[in-house]
Amino acid sequence: MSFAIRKQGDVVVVDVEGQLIVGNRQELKQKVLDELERGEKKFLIDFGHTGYIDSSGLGVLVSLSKKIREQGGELRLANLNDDLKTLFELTKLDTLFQIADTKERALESF
Amino acid sequence: MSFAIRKQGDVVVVDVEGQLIVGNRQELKQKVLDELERGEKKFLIDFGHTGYIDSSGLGVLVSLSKKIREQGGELRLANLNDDLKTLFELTKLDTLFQIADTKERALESF
Amino acid sequence: MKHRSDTVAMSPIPSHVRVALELRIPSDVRYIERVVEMVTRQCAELEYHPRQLALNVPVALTEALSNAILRGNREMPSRSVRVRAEVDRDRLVLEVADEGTGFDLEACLVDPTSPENLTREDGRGLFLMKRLMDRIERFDNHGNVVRMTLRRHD
Amino acid sequence: MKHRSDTVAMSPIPSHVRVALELRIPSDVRYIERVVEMVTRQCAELEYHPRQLALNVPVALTEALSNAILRGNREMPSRSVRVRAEVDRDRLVLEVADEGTGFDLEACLVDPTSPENLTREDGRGLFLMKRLMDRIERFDNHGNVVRMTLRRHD
Ligand SMILES: Nc1ncnc2c1ncn2[C@@H]1O[C@H](COP(=O)(O)OP(=O)(O)O)[C@@H](O)[C@H]1O
Ligand SMILES: Nc1ncnc2c1ncn2[C@@H]1O[C@H](COP(=O)(O)OP(=O)(O)O)[C@@H](O)[C@H]1O
Repeated sequence: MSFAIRKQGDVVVVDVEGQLIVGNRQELKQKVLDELERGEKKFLIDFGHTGYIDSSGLGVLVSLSKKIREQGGELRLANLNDDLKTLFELTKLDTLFQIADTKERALESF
Repeated sequence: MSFAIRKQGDVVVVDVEGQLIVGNRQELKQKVLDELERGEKKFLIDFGHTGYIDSSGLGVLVSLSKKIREQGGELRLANLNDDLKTLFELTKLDTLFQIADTKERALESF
Repeated sequence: MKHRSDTVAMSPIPSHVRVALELRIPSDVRYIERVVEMVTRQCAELEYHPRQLALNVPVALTEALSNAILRGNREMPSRSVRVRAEVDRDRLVLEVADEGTGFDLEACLVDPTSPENLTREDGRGLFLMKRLMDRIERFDNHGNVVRMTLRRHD
Repeated sequence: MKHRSDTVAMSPIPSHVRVALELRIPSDVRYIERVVEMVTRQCAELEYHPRQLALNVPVALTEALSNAILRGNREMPSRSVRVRAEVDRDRLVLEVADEGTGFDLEACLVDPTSPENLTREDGRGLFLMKRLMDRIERFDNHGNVVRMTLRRHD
């Protein structure tokens, strides 16, 4: 599992590769918070290379979304496969997040 | 598992691919007996692509060796890996068969 | 061993196959991923539905394991977590045992989709286990055991 | 599931792993190869020695299975063979059960390497099981059961 971060225009894009679970979610949280502290406002998390996400992974997304909004920023999610979509639907978190089908759409929407 | 038979000079070469076990040994036996009936005398069984051999596979080799000798022919074995060599040693069948390290050596020795 | 897959492919599949996997891990969340991988692999061999392999099994098992490690065992190095997965072509039974004192499953199960809970960071574990598995039970056996059952879908 | 193997590689291996495989097959020797493949694969996961994977396990198991199918069950379609393989990092225990009336293991065990037996076609099965496994036992349990034990080598 690894989190690749890069800048695309004025958007910070994070690729979640592998699992986002209790064992590594702090790493994602810290990386995004570091960027937020540096003054970044637009965040896109790309799940195109993600395996499964557990409740603590979902919890980190909820927490980041709050913190980013507090700083006047925005968090978008993209590229959820059908299983991940179901996970967001089951927990109704699809109503809390802005979820785009592709990274391109997500980038355009900021 | 399959038994590929071809002629190399005046030697019938049989490749045993996969396992030589109770489920398929009759097929090997029949193929070799057919060639024997056709008048062939020199037989080489190549175990370079063989997995494991069970007691009934060994039994077929013993039986074929007898039948070939009765017709004035010869059976040689080649290309046994270390595990198969051990199997022949455990059963002392290494003393009954002419076993060559390589197919080339076996062919030369006829 | 020199197997040729076409070889084994010609050998028919047993009429009944059941695999029981028994594992023990320290109270450390880093072990979770490997355990999940080992269990889903056995389910994959028995041709569970891709969604069960990618969603139901890994997420529910991860929740049960992290609860056992963090809640039941409170990450104490002296405690370990035992996992038993029994899989056949009908169903998967997962048992996750910790050395804690147990908990009240019904009482702890809150609805994380209610408006007041939706923005909470925690409290989705038992809910997901319940929604992703066909059955979930809790009982005591020298500690706390959570058992989850999932019927196989093609 | 989108796993990256480097991902799982970072997740440590459980301190204890035991796999029990239970299979049932018809009294038909064509099933043998698949059963052998399933059992050796579990041993391979637990890093048994390549020689054990290529020689000891497949040959001894094939012998036990063909005896169960041909001798114990006499290939009767109404009868089946049950196999139980229990593997951990210490040892493999194989149990092959048929629906026959059993046999006298000691009496049936002949020495196929003696000059008078060397050219016989049969009679090497039990001998190989005994030589390739660390222990072999026979007992009754609603039929005949042969149990073989092999200690793992690295
Ligand atoms: N194995 C366990 N041992 C003790 N308590 C547990 C266990 N599993 C769950 N619980 C209790 O159930 C509660 C709800 O668990 P869960 O739904 O997974 O949410 P979270 O773990 O995020 O709080 C936990 O906070 C804990 O009190
Ligand atoms: N499962 C079994 N049920 C009944 N008899 C058996 C069984 N396994 C072995 N035997 C007896 O032991 C004898 C020796 O077996 P084995 O050494 O495998 O040689 P083979 O099967 O070639 O005769 C068999 O001929 C049979 O009489």
